[in-house]
Amino acid sequence: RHTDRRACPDGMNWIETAGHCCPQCPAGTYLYEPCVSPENRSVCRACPTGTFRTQPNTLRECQACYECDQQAFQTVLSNCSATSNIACGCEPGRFRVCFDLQCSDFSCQKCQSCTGRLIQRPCSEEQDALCDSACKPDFYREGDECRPCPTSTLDTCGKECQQVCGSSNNQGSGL
Amino acid sequence: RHTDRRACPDGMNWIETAGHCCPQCPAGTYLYEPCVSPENRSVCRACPTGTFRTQPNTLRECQACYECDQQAFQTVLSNCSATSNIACGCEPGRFRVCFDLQCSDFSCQKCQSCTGRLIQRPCSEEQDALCDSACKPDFYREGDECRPCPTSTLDTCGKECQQVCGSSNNQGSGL
Amino acid sequence: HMPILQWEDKRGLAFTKNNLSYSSNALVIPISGDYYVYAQVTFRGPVESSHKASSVTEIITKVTDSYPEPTQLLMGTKTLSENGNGWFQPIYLGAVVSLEVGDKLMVNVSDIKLVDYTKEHKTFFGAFLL
Amino acid sequence: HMPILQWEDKRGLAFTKNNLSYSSNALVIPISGDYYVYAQVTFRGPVESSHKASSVTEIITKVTDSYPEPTQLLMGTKTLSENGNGWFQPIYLGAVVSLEVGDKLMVNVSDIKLVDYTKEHKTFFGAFLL
Amino acid sequence: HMPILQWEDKRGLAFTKNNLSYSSNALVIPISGDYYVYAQVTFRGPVESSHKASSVTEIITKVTDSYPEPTQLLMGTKTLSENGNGWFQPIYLGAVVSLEVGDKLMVNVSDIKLVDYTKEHKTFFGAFLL
Repeated sequence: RHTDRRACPDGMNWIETAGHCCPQCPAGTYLYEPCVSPENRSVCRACPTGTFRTQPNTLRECQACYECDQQAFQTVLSNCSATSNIACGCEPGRFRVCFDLQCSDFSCQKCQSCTGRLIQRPCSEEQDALCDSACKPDFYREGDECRPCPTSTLDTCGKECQQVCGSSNNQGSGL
Repeated sequence: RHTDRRACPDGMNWIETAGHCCPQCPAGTYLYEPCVSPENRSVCRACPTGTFRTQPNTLRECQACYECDQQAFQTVLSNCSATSNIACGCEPGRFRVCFDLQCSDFSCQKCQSCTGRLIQRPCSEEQDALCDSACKPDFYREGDECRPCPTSTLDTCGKECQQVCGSSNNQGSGL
Repeated sequence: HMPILQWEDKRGLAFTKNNLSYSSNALVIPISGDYYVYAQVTFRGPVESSHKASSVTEIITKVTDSYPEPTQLLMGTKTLSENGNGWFQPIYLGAVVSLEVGDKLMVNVSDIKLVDYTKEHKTFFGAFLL
Repeated sequence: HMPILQWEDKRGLAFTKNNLSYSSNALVIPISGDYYVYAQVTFRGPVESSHKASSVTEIITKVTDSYPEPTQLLMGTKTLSENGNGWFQPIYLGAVVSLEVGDKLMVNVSDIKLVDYTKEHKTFFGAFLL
Repeated sequence: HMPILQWEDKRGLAFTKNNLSYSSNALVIPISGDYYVYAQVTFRGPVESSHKASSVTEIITKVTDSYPEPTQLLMGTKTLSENGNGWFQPIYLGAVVSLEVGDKLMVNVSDIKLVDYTKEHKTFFGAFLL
């Protein structure tokens, strides 16, 4: 029963060296030896550690796992297994900055700390934290920073800090 | 009559595979088959579309035509023919910025528009327009721009615009 | 996936022989063995494309009937530090890979609009059996 | 000397054959002759390493019992003009060199911390007998 | 035309064999066939040359008795985004081309003053018959 070069039944692939179709090896394994005939089983072997195959196949080797880029503050989200590649994310306190649309390459940048502001959206794997534009009470604005209001009355006291300074010192602070 | 490897008469080239000189194929064609002997004709074939030869030759293929870089606003000045490569220029309103001395690679940049100035030299393929440094009458200078003088008298009126503003309104404009 | 480049396989410097054939954007491997596979893509910009590219990438990919997904064989990827004015640069890739008869080799790029396709000696792709 | 890169020689796309073997970070030449030797290293940064690199270098080196010092066969070296934000780029090298049986080939780099070792198709090294 | 580089063909790592010879700045092809031709030029600057280079170019060219003009086989060309301070970078080119006996291969560059000719492993040129 000589089938056409390409037209193997579902679940089987054409094996050139054998000259006939053979059953695919399941995900997580690779084709160690082709079947002796289409009715027989292919000899499949488990992917060696450090390699994987996510799909049924008749390939002679498994794909090498990627590694996470520790230098770039990446961490392992899920280890490489026989059936799945490693998945990398960012260390806590960092978020992903993608280099391309698929985000196959990314660097992990420090999340901005919303010191003195309310956090509109916390930092996550995908994006930086979003801080409130206004400063929290007991903080005053200096440039685009929010500084804690001085507790002692010696320092100058911005309008925002009135509540703190005001209550303890009324000398001409433009109140 | 065995001539030395190199010394073929004018209009003929040494053909290694034939072991003798053969007539050159004319521009626009290539050598399909060498002559059987120096007295006979070479078998020449026309360059296929998309290729060309500008000179008589005994080459086995013609050169592939270049293409104009549409993404970079280039246009076709003259199409590729059997005897000449394509010639590319810039779309109207753009001029050539050469990347190298031969200008084989160039980008097409927008011509500056001499709004409010006299054009000393119009924009051309080779170079940008040259604008007069002074503003045209009825225009006043603001930074390195020339703005049209306001027709209504409400707006401030620079010195250049006296002629227009002056005539219609004399209120303390420092006249 | 990234867009696949199309190639000229007959005119000018291009040629195929020893039944290494070219069809639907891919070199088709006639005999199993180790091949030196190479490709150069010259990228140039900026181009009025929608977004301002911050990097360019070239990948030589293998597609085979034995596996439902393409395999990335070789990748050259570079960030762009050009500041607005015209830029261009080549990325060359080449290495030995084991291929099976029927495997197809293709070249993918991050953005086709950034590829300089105008001259055959600036962007090219090939393979030979060792 | 510059640090020496270590390589995977069995898993994934990697392989050795015709007893061109890999041991202690080097390809070992089994028969004297002319080889086409090649390597690509993808560098990326910045990295919190001690100093801010201003260039990256990749060298293919030969070590032989007949001479106490390594010989630099091929070198690719490039200045970095990236201004602080993330950058990456490949350096490819390849050429024909005459080698003797027992010669060892290695790849040195200016700074190992700048090497992108995460994907086998971005950084690779090989040789074949002509 | 662009200036032509001159090459060392005997000393150090350089060699020619199988009567692929080198004369007047060119590799001379002894037998017709398909060759893998390659060259790397390391460029460096700035140099007190007349004009400030905004790009560097390397071209492998073929000259033949069958045609009065040189044919550009391979070209690597890159813009320079270096801002005044010292820079250096390699351009590597390689591909298979069909050549006839007697053809001459040469390497042209945009500006000879920008070529780093100081070390044989930084700038090199070669070819081998498949």
